[in-house]
Amino acid sequence: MINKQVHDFDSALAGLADGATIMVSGFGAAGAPHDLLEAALDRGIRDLTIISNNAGEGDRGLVRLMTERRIRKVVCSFPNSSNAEIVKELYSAGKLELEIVPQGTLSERIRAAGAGIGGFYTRTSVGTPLAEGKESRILDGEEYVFEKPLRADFAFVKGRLADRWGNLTYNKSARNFGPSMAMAGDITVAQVDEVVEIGDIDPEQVITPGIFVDRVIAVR
Amino acid sequence: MINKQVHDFDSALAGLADGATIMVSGFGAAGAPHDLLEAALDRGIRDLTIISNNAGEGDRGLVRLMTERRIRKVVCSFPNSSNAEIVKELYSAGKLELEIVPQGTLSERIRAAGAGIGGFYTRTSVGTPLAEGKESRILDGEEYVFEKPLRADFAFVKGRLADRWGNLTYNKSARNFGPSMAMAGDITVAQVDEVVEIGDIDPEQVITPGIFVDRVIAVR
Amino acid sequence: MTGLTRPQIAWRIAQDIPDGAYVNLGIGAPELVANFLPEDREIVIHSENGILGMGPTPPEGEEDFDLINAGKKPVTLLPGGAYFHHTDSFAMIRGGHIDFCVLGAFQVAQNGDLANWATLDNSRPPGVGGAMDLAVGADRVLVMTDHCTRDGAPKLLDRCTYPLTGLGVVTRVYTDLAVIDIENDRFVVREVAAGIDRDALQAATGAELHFAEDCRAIETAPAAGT
Amino acid sequence: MTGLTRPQIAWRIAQDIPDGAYVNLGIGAPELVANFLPEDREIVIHSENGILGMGPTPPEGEEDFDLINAGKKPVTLLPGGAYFHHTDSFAMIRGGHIDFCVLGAFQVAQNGDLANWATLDNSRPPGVGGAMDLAVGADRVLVMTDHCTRDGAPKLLDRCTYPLTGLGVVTRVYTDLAVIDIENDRFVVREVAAGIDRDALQAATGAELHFAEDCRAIETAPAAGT
Repeated sequence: MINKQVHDFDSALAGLADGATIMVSGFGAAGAPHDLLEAALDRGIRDLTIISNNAGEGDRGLVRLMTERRIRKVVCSFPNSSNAEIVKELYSAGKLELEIVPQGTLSERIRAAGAGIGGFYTRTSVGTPLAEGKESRILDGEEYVFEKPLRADFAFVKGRLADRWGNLTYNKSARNFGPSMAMAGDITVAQVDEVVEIGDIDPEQVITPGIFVDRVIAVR
Repeated sequence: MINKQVHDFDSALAGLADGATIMVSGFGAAGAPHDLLEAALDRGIRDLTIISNNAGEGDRGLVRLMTERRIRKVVCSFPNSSNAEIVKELYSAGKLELEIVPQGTLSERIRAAGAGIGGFYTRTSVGTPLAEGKESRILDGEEYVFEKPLRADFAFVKGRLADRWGNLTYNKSARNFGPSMAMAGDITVAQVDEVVEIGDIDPEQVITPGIFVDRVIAVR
Repeated sequence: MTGLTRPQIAWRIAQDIPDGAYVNLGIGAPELVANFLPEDREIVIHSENGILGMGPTPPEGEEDFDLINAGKKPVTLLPGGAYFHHTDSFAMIRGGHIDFCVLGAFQVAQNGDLANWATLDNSRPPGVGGAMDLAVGADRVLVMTDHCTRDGAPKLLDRCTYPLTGLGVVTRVYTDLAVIDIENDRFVVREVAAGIDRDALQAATGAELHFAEDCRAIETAPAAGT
Repeated sequence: MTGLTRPQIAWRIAQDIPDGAYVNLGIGAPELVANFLPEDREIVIHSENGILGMGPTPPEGEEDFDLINAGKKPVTLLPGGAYFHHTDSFAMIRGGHIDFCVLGAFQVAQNGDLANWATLDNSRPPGVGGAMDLAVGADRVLVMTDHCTRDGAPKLLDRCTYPLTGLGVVTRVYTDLAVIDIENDRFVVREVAAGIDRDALQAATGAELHFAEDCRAIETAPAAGT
């Protein structure tokens, strides 16, 4: 029998080790799996590489890990946040490595890892500092930049509903990076509002099919 | 006001000319927009390049266009069908050009065109005749083949519900190529079972957002 | 030199968005454009975090923090709207499906180059967000900006000195002083704010201006400007 | 030489699919494997046309021709199943998310090369379908095939002569005569059908066979084989 639901954070995070690369869903606070991040914090995990659109916002999740100096590097599109000065502080002090990736390229690179794409060409960032050091190529008369897939040891995503097969739905714009990150984590852990019976999620409405999800934990 | 619904096939096919490239959704008969294809047939359109998973099946749609010699070339993964000997006949007689593309590569190339990707690397077809003449590249120690996007003048897709903004849902496995093709046609025309009022489709359940759809026609 | 207020610029931009357009409005001042879209047009607003058909700010107390815009402020969804994931959302942008985007700018060059994500100040971490994707992906890239910086330095230049967002992408610039098209690597002034003379406008600009033959005053809404 | 029936081969393959596995079954004979999956295991069947959790053939009269398998035959969906579009479906395959696929073969080589989509006969148009995607994408590629062609020619060879589907991808071959692993570019025989002797098996094979130390008889189900 398949039962991906776990009932405690030790099970949800089994195998997570210092130095891991973690994808973290969310756009600002919407869709951010704060509880999984804080469980990692509580377990003393450190030296993390985080792949996330933002580098933290508010006072939960990534910001707490950042404050506790558990994060070595962040791959993101937009690290600044009006209410998370810690990113700026650590960056200015040279205590945080940042890799800035255009938002669409970030998302596409994550999807590429999940879809078995070895790399792709995009027009985004052509001629800008973010294309420096990257291969460029003329295709059909237009210049493109080569981008590589972005995978992770763990993907932490936040859904609305799940079932024991790991099927997920999301809530409104909190969907954001969840579906692509779920594809790209070696181990994908979903924090959801509620775990429902198998068959309760309409098969037409499954957004992330369970094949991409390894563990599900309900957090209220 | 946005109203993508049209009420006759002349409006649905406006601008379709001889020599056009048309993407045709469907996997076998499921999701095949037979009525749009037959409307093109009735209007005398010829010399078509068809991008479709199959080259026709049964006795409707593509098979009728094929029988009437309106199709010059088919880009597909699987041209054979137990009940459409016409493909074999024309091919054997040198009267039909075929480009065989692995199914996943076909779908990914279509998506790439819709998503602004200039090309991508896949492991599919490495070392096979279908990779002949294509650039190959070692990435992270594995060999990949370079594939280019695949666009079309028109995309014909078949949905279940639509609204006047062009939002679409699909029915079960008839979804197949519809969502990716809708992104890759210069003009995307959806044949649907029913056009409903704006707002009647749950925004969480829209599979193809209207931005990808130009015209909608209800066919019962 | 007093030109248009930000709401007036936003109103002016809104007049250029046709019925049926798909539009992405950048974070900050460009968001104001949504308030002035003509009521007889149906315009679909795209938000890169996975929304089409974005509606206005909800009444206080009815905010849903899972329904936010790219600026992370609560919004609503119009009937006909849809949610989708981030990669699909950027496929819309990068695949050329967005008709217009309105972006802010640090600098715009006469060749259409845009600089709007980083300055030469390295003390703050740079953040690019979706700006580079929008710059290359949207059919038309409209810039909404003050004509000069707070210090009075021109923002419209012969070439950008800040790190670029996109090359040759801007099609039209709306400032507090003028509406300026970019055509053949030149700034072509279409409209000038009331009370601004051409010499003053040129003095406030870091590149040569070309005045269209039919150059006229920028229209403002009777009720806007507050 | 009479070996296993197709249902017996299918039953044998089914025993190797563990609880919780995601499996894609190729068109034709491999579809039979679904009939023999042990009832105490929950195995999720993927169909490349956009289905996870595919269930058995529906009762006559209850077919829905919008719910078909890769062979275009009506199927059903189990509770927990999901629909998705083709590109997502192949992302599952190509992205390495499918644990097992079972494919038919024209030829398999001792180095794991697979030929199952085209012959040297050019009168029929070739069709590849999803075979090349499955060959490179699935974690383990199992082949289900007769040991020899109808004409008695061996299908397990030192190298394939037909156009390839994938290079070095096959991990295990199940035939009517034997269960054979591919290890270090060699055919290693794990199990042999009852009544087949090693010399006869070698004679029916176009490459050198290596017999595992614990090589034994292929197990068959008491009730299978009809």
